[in-house]
Amino acid sequence: MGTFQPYQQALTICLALAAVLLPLLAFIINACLPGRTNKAAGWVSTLAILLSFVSAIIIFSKLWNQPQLHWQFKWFTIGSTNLYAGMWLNNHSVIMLLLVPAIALPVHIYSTAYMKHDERYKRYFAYLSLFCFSMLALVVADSMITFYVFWELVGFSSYLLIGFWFTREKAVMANKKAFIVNRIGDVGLLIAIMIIFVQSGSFDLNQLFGSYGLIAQSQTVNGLWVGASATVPVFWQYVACGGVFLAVAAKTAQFPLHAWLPDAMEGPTSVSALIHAATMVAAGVFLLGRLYPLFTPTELDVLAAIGCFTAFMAATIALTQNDLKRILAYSTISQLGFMVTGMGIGAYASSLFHLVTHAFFKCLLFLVTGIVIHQMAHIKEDNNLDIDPQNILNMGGLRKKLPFTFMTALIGAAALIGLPLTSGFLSKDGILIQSVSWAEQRSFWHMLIPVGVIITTGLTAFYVTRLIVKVFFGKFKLEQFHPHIKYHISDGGWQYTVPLFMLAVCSLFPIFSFNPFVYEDAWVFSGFSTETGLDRINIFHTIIPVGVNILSVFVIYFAYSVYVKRNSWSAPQNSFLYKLSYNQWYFDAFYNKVIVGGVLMLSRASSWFDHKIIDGFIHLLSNLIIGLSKIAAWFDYYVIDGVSRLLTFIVRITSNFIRYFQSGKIQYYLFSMMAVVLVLFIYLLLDI
Amino acid sequence: MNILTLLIFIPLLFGAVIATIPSDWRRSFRYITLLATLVQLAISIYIYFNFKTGHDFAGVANEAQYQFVQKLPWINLNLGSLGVMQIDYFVGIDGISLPMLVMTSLVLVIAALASWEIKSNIKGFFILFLILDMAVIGVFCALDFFLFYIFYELMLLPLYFLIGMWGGVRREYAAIKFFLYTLFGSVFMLLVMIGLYLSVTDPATGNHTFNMVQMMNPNNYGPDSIFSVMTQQTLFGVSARVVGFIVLFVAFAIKVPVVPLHTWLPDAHVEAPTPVSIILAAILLKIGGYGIIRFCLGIFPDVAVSGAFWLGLLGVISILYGAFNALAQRDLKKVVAYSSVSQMGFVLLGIASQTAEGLSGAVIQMVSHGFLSAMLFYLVGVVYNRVHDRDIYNFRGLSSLMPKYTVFIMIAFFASLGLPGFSAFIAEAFSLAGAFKSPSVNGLLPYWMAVCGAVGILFSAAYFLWTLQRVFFGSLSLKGGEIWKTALVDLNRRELVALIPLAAATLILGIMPSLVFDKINDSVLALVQFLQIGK
Amino acid sequence: MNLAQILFYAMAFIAVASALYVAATKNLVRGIFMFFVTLFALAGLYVLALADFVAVTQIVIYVGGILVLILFAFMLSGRETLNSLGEQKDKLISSGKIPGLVLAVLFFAAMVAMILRVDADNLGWIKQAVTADNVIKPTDNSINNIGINLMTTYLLPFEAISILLMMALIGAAHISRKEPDA
Amino acid sequence: MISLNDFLVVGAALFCIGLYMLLTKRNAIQLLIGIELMLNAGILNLVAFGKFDKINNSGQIFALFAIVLAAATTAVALAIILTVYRKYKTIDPGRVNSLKD
Repeated sequence: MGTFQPYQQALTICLALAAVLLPLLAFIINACLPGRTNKAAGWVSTLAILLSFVSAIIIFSKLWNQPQLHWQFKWFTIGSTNLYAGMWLNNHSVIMLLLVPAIALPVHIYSTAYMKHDERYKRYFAYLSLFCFSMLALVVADSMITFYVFWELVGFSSYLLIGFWFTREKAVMANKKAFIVNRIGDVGLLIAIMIIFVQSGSFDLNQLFGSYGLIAQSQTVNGLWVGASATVPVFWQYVACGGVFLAVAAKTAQFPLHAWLPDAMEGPTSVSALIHAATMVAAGVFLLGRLYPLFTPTELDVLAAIGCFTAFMAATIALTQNDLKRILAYSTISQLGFMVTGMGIGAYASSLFHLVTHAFFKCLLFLVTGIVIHQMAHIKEDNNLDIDPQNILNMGGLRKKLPFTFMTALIGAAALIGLPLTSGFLSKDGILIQSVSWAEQRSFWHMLIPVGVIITTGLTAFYVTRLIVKVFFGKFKLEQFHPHIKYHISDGGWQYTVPLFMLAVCSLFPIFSFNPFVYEDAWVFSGFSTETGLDRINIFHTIIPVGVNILSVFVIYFAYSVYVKRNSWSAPQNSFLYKLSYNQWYFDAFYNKVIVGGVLMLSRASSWFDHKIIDGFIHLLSNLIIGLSKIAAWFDYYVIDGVSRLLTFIVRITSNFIRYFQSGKIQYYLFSMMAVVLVLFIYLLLDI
Repeated sequence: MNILTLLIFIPLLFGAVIATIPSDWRRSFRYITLLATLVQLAISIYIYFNFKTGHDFAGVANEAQYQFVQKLPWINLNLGSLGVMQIDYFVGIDGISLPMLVMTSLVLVIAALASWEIKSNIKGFFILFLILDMAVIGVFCALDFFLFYIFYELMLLPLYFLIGMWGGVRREYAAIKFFLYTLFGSVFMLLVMIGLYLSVTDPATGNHTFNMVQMMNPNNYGPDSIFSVMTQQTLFGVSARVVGFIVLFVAFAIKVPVVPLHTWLPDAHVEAPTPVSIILAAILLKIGGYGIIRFCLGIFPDVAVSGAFWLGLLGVISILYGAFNALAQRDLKKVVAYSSVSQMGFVLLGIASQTAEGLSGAVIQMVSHGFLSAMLFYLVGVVYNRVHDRDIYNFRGLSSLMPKYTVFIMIAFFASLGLPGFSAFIAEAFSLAGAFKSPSVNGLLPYWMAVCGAVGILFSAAYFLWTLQRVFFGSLSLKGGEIWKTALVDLNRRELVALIPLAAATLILGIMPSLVFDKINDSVLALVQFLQIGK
Repeated sequence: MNLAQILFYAMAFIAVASALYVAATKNLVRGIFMFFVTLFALAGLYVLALADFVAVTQIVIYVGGILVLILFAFMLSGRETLNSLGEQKDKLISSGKIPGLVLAVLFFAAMVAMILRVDADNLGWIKQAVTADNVIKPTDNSINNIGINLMTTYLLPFEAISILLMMALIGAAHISRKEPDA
Repeated sequence: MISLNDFLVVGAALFCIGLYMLLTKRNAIQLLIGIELMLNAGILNLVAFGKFDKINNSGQIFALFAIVLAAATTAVALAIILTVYRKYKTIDPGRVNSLKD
């Protein structure tokens, strides 16, 4: 093997490069392709992601649970600092490298059908490829700078895709909001990167956060954070963590920066499935995983609390929403909250495991949603109805019309609730069990987190059931409202069914573990063998899954009875809690009023300041100078010039007088001559 | 023939050609000017590739390390007891001037292309344009303070006329404001220049000298001279060197522009015709930054170190204040103008940090902003030329009408707001890196300054995205109705030719910043070292 | 008062009055003819001053030569002058002429004053001439004496005058010839 | 006996009338007449004083010279007037102002 290894490594690196760069190539090809709706674009992108997927599988098979591979080249030198770009392939990135194309491939296939009639078909795939490239590059990036580069590029491509239908006012507002909120996170991340760079003198993730990296070695002494390169006050360590947290909160839509994600549903549904459910939003969790050593225990507690709160809050909001995609968006926020909580409590592996499983089943649910919305939109167009195709109040009974879709939706929903035999059960269990055992070792208040998580699980079961029931069970409401409508809808062609099937399979347990009940057996979990300091306490492993699942089943039944049988308890629509939930806890209103309004007011104030004070001062100055110069001019004109003008006046008068005699008229000359003679005469007369 | 001299005076040559050609051949003027700028670009690229790097070619305070030097005695007056007045024609470049030179040459080509829109008094316009061209190149090359000052002043006059004669509605107001502001700066600079001249003696000849490189050496100052480093003379109770530094700084800060000396910029930009806007934003502003590095830091390193906090503070204020103002504007050109204020704040912040990262970041930010502001002003000019309106509220949904245009405006906007992959990102990131590094390396700037600078990036996203959403997206609706709809045609070939190089330049620099960093690193390191010694 | 005195005053009055008329009139033709009268009156005064020869010469040259010349010139430059004949509306003394009038009157006053002051009859050399009987008597025939004096005592001025006359004639002829289309 | 003063006064009167004409007239011919009047006034004085020089007859002879000169003057002046008229189509000396600076 000895001599063979470098060759093997080089091959792996080439494959990884190919996996990352193929979508970029597709983007470039698509950008250059002629025609707006060139159908070739879809296949170029799909082929690229397929090849990328294949290479990812090969890499995965080579590197999973193998020694990490770090490859880099010098990007540039600034001053005396060298900046490298490269790839850091360990379990962490390899699983993501596999996950991203695995999700993206079905979405690409799905999109070829879903976007078929769009007038900017080509551009859609170009953007999609750009996103895939950025996402893949993000997961393998080995330097904080390149990480940041792709961190922002995924945000940018998400911006492009949210606002894909840029003639819709709401879409454009949404993508602006998404980008700006993400920018807040980016700024936080940038600050964090810079502080870490100052403290440790490096941008290299492996060097910093690898095993026994620089950050792990740095200590806090006497309120100072001692690093390899410099010592900074420990306050700035908090700031760095805060920055990272902001970045995570922005990308994974955690409180308080979660508000952009529901709005981002204005983009095409396939985009929501890929970016806003499965991959990009998970990047925050991925970031947490990469920078894990940075956080101190206190900071992790805060993280857990915020994740838990987000999960709970989003779940309560999801209870009452009527927009199909918004429900799923809040569900995503809630599930991401789980992952962040997992990170916070040190359930690092479970958190990443949940990330992976969630990616599949949430993507599946979104694609299902996409089909449903598509069909509703067809009905709307065919019958010229003025309805919102995403409103679940118009749906119902679709299980007979879309049987295959219904089946896959059920699997997805089960996984989301965390019912046994699904992947969701495995990953969610991990977080639940570990949170309980984590809280047990700590104070009473820490118990709030597992309690919150369990309550949220119950709420999840409720809103998922509500969703499924409203969409697929009962009577088709639209038909009840508009009895005369005609429609014929179906699951759609293979471009729809194949992706759904792929994702549905991936949402079941066998893909991850042969034992459907013990999450520790899952290969993804065991791949992240971190010392969480949590011993396995068997009692929890029995009680909690059983208890939670009983709770879930009970809730499901309750919801089913409420929405299908309609036998009891209709939601009190005027209560405060309902309103709070329906209006999404008034976050948007608050942000619009306080933050956006504040910034706008500040900007107006500074503009006023600029215009009135600074320019005013300049004008005052210039007026002063003009005044002074006017006085000087007056003085000059009337006093200094006055003297000279008086002189010239006199001269002019005299000369005019004299000139009068020089008129060229001979008689005047004669006259003056004679006058002089006369004067002489008179003089003589008087003198003698 | 020295290649720098050639580079400087080629526009003048072409200007003379235009001056001798009869006015009837008006169409040829543009092509002659374009040819002049292209020749210049070719020369500057040649210089770029022949520029030697390495520790021995760092330049900064070492006269022997400058490259492409030409030094000719120019004015040599024997003043009897006052000694010999010695002014040299002394040009040369080091790593800091090189990127400016190349950037300027490229931007001038674009400005020449943008001059197609000029319809009246073409001959005068192009002659002034070429004089301006000569002056800006000269400013970046001059190593003799006197020569520098001549080029610096020579630059103002054509600009005044270019704004005042070919500008918009309030052009006279803007031109006079611009002229007074910059004149105010340069008049005091003249005093400092004379003071420096009387303080510094050339060790080789024993005469007073205007040689800038000699001025950087503290040993060359006479013991009782006003700016002497050893015997800190005072002026009105303040250290004379501090006064000198402040005066020079104000002169260049007006150019940069630094808040609160920036209000000429929005007016001048708004009123100036597109090519002049491009030159103003892309080149003139850089002269400010370049001057601060070369003069304020080079000649007064001690004051620069002790005053770094205030420089940084001004930089941060510029960043945030410019961004807030940009957010409140409704004139497209004003948005861009204030964004320039904001982005040039990063330059000042980077310079103030006095770290290798910060200074490199500042230099590349100047280059990057050169390309981007040229692009932005060109793009705004395109719409303005079509319908003579720039009010943000009068447009909506332009992207469905002008798709190519929207692509370029998106590139320009996102590049300006620091999207990675474009040059501005590298520039802003490393200006900030320098600012972050400063507290622990040299203790000049506090951390919060860097944090505030980083927040500026957020607001730049806000105003650009707001503009983008308001003007380009949404459903099409224009104030001018159908007339505008037919007037607003997409980019034509000439405009594409002008925009593509700029977009390419900013993209290439974003991906391969080494193109700049490799050339400037030695100079930047030498400068940092020089500052530490000077402290 | 004897006849000579009466004649003198009459002649003087005629001369002065006609001269005044010449000066006052706008009508050039009448002016010229009135000037004729003035010249005759002057010739009469010369006679009274006992200079018969001068009087005759006056009549011959002035009346026969100069006046005819003037008339001739008037005819040649006729159109303008004839046009101006029609413009007789002006007042006798227009404002433009007041300075000239004043000057002339003052001059006259000054001269009369001078004459009175000098009192020519009692000048030294006049008295000498009277006492030396160097005075022309009305009965004398002085023409003979003038001829002799002219050819002896005043020969040089006489020749000079003749040359001058010739020059004037040639010059006048030269000036007044038609220029060859220059 | 006619006193010398009488002659001188008449001469002075004629002289002043000539002077007046010379100053005010707008016609070259009238100016010429004015000049002639003044000359005649002078001649009158010469003649009047010439009475007291019986031997040399200086007064009368110079009076003769003056008459001849006047004739010459008139001839030249008229020639000039005609030329001026041809050139300027006027004989008003006020309008012939090429002498003006």
